[in-house]
Amino acid sequence: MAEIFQQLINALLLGCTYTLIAIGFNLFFGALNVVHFSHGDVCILGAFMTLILYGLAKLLGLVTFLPGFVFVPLLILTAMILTGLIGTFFERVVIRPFRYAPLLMVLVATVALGMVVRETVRLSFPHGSNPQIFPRILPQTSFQLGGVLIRLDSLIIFGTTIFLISMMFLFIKRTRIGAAIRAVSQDTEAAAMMGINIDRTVAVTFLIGSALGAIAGILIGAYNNIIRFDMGLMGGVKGFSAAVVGGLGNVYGAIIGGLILGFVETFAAAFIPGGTPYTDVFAFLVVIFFLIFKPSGILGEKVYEKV
Amino acid sequence: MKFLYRKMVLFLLLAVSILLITSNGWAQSKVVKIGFIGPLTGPNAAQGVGARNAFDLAIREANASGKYPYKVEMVALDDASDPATGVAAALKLVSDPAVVAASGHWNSPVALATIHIFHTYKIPFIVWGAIHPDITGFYKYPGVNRVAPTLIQENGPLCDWVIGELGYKNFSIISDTSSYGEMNLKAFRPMAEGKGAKILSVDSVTVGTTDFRPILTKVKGLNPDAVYFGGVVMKGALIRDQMEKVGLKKLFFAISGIKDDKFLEVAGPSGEGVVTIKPGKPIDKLEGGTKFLKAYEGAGYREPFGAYGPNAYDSAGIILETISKTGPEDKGAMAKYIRGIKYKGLMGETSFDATGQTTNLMVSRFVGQGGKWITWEESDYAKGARKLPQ
Amino acid sequence: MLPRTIGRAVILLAVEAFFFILFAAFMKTYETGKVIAFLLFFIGLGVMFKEWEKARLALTGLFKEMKILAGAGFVAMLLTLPFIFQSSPYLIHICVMAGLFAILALGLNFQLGSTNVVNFATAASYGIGAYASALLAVHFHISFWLGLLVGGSLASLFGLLLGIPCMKTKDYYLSLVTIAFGLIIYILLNNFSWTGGPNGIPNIPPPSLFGHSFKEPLSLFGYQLPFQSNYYYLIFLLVGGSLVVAHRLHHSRVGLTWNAIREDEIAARCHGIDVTWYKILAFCIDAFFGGVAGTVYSHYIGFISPENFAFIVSVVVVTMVILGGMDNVFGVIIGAILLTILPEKFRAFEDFRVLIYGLIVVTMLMFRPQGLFPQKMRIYKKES
Amino acid sequence: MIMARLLETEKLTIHFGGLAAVNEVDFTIDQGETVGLIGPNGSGKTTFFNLLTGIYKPTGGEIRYCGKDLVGLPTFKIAKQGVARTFQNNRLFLNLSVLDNVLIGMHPQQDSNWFDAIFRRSYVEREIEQGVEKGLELLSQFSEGLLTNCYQRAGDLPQADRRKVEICRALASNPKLLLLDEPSAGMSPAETEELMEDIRKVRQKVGEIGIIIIEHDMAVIRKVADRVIVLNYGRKIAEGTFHEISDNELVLEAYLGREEKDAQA
Repeated sequence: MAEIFQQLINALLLGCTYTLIAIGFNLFFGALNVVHFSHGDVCILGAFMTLILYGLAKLLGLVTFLPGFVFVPLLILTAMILTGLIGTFFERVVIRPFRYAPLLMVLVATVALGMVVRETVRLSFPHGSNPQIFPRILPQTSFQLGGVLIRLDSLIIFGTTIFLISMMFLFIKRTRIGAAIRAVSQDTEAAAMMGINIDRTVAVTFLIGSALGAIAGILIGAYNNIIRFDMGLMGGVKGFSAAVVGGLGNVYGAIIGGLILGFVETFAAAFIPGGTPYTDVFAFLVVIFFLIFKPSGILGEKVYEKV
Repeated sequence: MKFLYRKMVLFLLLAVSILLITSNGWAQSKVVKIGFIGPLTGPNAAQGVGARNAFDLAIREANASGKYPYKVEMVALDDASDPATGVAAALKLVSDPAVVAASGHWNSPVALATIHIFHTYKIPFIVWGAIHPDITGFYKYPGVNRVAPTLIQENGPLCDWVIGELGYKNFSIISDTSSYGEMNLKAFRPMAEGKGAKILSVDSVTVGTTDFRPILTKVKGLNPDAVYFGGVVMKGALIRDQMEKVGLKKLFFAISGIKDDKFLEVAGPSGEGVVTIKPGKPIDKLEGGTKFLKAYEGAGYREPFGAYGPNAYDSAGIILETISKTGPEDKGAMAKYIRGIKYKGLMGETSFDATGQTTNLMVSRFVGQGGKWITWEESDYAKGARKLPQ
Repeated sequence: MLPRTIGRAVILLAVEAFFFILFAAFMKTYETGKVIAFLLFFIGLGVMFKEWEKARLALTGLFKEMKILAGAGFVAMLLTLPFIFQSSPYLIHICVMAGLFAILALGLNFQLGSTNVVNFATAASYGIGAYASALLAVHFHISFWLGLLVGGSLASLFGLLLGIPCMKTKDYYLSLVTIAFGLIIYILLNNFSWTGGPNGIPNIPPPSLFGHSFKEPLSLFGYQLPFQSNYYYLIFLLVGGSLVVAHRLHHSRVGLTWNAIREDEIAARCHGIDVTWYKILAFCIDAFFGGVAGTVYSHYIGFISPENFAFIVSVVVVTMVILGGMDNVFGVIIGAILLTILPEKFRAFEDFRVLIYGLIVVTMLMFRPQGLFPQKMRIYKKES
Repeated sequence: MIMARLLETEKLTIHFGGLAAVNEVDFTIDQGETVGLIGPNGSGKTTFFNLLTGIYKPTGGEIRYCGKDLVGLPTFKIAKQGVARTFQNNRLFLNLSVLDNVLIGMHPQQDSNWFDAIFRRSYVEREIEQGVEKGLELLSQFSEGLLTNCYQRAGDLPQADRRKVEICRALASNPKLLLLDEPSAGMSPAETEELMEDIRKVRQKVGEIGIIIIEHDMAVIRKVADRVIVLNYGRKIAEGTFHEISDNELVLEAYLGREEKDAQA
């Protein structure tokens, strides 16, 4: 029984990262009807950004100067903002020019952009092809709870995810710019006619999505202690898959989709005999199943084509 | 006006390029080239670059010694751990008439794809890193030799040690789905079972996985004595680290794939008490080891020579000795000489059996202690001051 | 009249020979500096061709007038290539690989170029063809020539399988399916024991024809050509065949229908086009081409492992199609040749290869989405 | 002369979410008849076309075409049975030539497949030849300009010509029922005049064809439509000849609202 609980915790944490990535996909799809295939790479970029900032802080002596509970949030926040800006920059440079072009263009362009991001990261780090050691920024202690081992860093990761996702919902629900985002995702043309600055709204969407993605990257790094330049490819595909399973364009769907994928993978590894090498296969089969039988995802609405 | 300007630029461009193309390059003196292929880019670049540096060092030393009537040059090519790229690189080497011999590969799939080319073109080839048994044992090409022991040759002493001497009996195996992991699994399992051990579980993990908690949680439920890992540095370190995190406090052991300082760096405190073996003696205990270390440092390479540096260094040494004895012209004689060589190098005395496999099988035992790999005999664990996890 | 024709024919052949010699010299160049000089020279020629209208019109007129002679001369020169590269199997190897990728790119062009289906699973069909024929050859001693058909057909079957989810999905979703499919095939190849897992399949026998094994050097007109020449001529025939097939499909109801789907799916459906079937057809034909290329590759190298069929291969083929010119059969081949030869010429920059692929795609899409050689309108000859 | 019933709908309905975009519409058209479909913006005219062509699946009701049930058939099968249409904001295959556009229109009647394309070249070539001949003839009926520019990229044509090509493309399949969605949108009065002439020519040439035309320009409707049907909020509110309709109070009411809006704009 304890083992099942332990596996549940594993699944939950994996699901959290997928959710954070998937939210980005959903935000972008809502705002621009665009799937930003390099989003996974932007997320991992967030982790690398943290790595760089940590190195800088170490050089400046900030690591020892500031107490951990001040330094770590500050570090993560800076990395989030920087990654958000990079995401916005990508939108401006690579995605916006294709706004009125066939879908194929932006699709291939973002896949290629992902490649560029990955390779740039690889080439700019010494031994960039190898995994980079991620600083242990979270406390490493753990405690037992009824036979289940609970680690403090897992709790922090889980708590941060929930906190950030609820903050994002509040932002979208309660603020003016959040209302603009909702309006644009409902109907871009109508929103433009109502005087909403589309470009700015889209930029904000990418800022939020990429910043949340950065958190996903940082969590992956903190959880595994390493990051590798090409994690973004799989992360992106999985995040997009989670978004599709939950319902592309529906931000709540990201949570459900992320958790489903997390659970499928964890339990395939844990309970299917000989299943460990095939976890990704199971995850993808679930996605393909959804695409065939419920293409709009769990929470997505059926879209009628405009003719 | 603008048109004229454009035309002029164009004309200039054409003229310059014609000049450049027809210019005769640099004056060339008589050179003998020795090929090196390895993963200089890609995920295994650290291994490949280190080996290349060591290889280069041997050649530099040979040129400096003045024993050769011509300049020896290294042609280092990248296989990027990819068989297709490796094949192109091998073909590039055999197409160059100045290349007389070559050494290559850390990845077994790449070596398995390229040795046929060296065999076809009769270029003597020494494998410095790839450990798949078939490379020598199956093909038995007369011109292909290997200075690295195969997996099977490494797993044997490890089994003897962990099962026979340390007395662990119930194992869980985790291997990755790389060629290396797969072969380890195949070699270790029957060997361990033959020695009376029990295998409780076998899990393969795809290359690229970083979260092993589901598997380790499952393994924890089976309560093995020890976890055998078939794979290399990074993944090993991650698994070791996550074993601690899920509370699986058991012995972790593997063959030389994890014996790298990076392993202890990534694994952090959990690297304590990890047990592994490595062919050859530790570098500082080797005859000429300190000399090599000093020379390597003096040559100013940016990267460490890594786990396979000595192998590459000795491969270069073997090739160099051969061409000094047989001359660089007759490839058949070279191959014959290499097969019969008794080469005293960095790793001790290397000679090859009928399949081209090295007979130099000495292994050393290591244990992680205080963030360093310490030979077992000198460690606190052997002395009883520290205890391996039970 | 006759002397004039002969004169023009000589000029035409001379022009072709000039470019051919230039190409051969380029292939034989190894120093990075000279390679760059060559490239500058080619670019210069290209620009000149574009600027100097008189010469352009004269040349294109010449080639149009003597189409058959131009084609024959071109083919004849390509056939002599192994003789020129006789001492360098490496160069012939590059040509073989360029041909293989040309087949892959031609296949993908049916989808990416003609139909606007972004398929990132080229590596999967390539791999399935390679593994199918290799396994058959190793375990059942099926000959290469039969394996060519079986490999292609089996890959086609998988194309069909991949096409089924495409009945329900489009655009992004479809691309996700193809990416997922490619990754699944890669993982499975890596994990099944009967595919040799990560160790791959060694010892794939070379094809033989009339008792001549392709592993043996080829003796022609008293010349000893390296064994790669066997494959060079084989791949030459296959690329030629693929080109004819691609060209014929393009100039038929099928090609036109694919284009209609690319331009506007709904309008296409309203004109009686069974979009699903035509998309699946594109999947199958693409996969067949991939399977054929895979078969040749596995028997040529004699060893395959999953690494050969990773995601990056698919992206590289996509890059070739985009660079060459979507839906332009000749452009696609040139894209494939360029992107096979140039990385070999710039081996010193191997580390930047993938980055450069990525940059090529992004910049091409932004500034020249139609590729180096844009597709032209179909012109129907009408006797009048 | 009694013409056969071509198409008939009964209580045809579709809901988008809670909204009934087309609500229990009964509709008939006979061979050789031209029916005008009018109504204010958003009254469900185009949705009605989308239902007839199978792009949307109706939530209720029936469609009978030549005695057969069309509900649930995929779009391409409906098209193959001779229902051709044009689109409100015209959907030409922009990157293909004018002639290619028309050739694609002939898709339902041609039958060469991939095998023929690769191995039976002469068959395919004959098919193309016949197609080209027919396509050129069709184009020449509409305008000489299109004929001479038949290799031009369709996307480079002016709006009026695009409409014409689209109608040509629809006619290329020898349809029994032609659905025209606002053919005069974006045209000048002179061009509209020309268009009406073209439609009349089509009528004369292929006598038994049925045409349903959506139009906002009442002049067009008055000239070409034998019968007019008025939709408002997805419901049929009136039916009859143009004169009958123009006196109908419901129709005036529906349109007055629209006129007010026009005045504001």
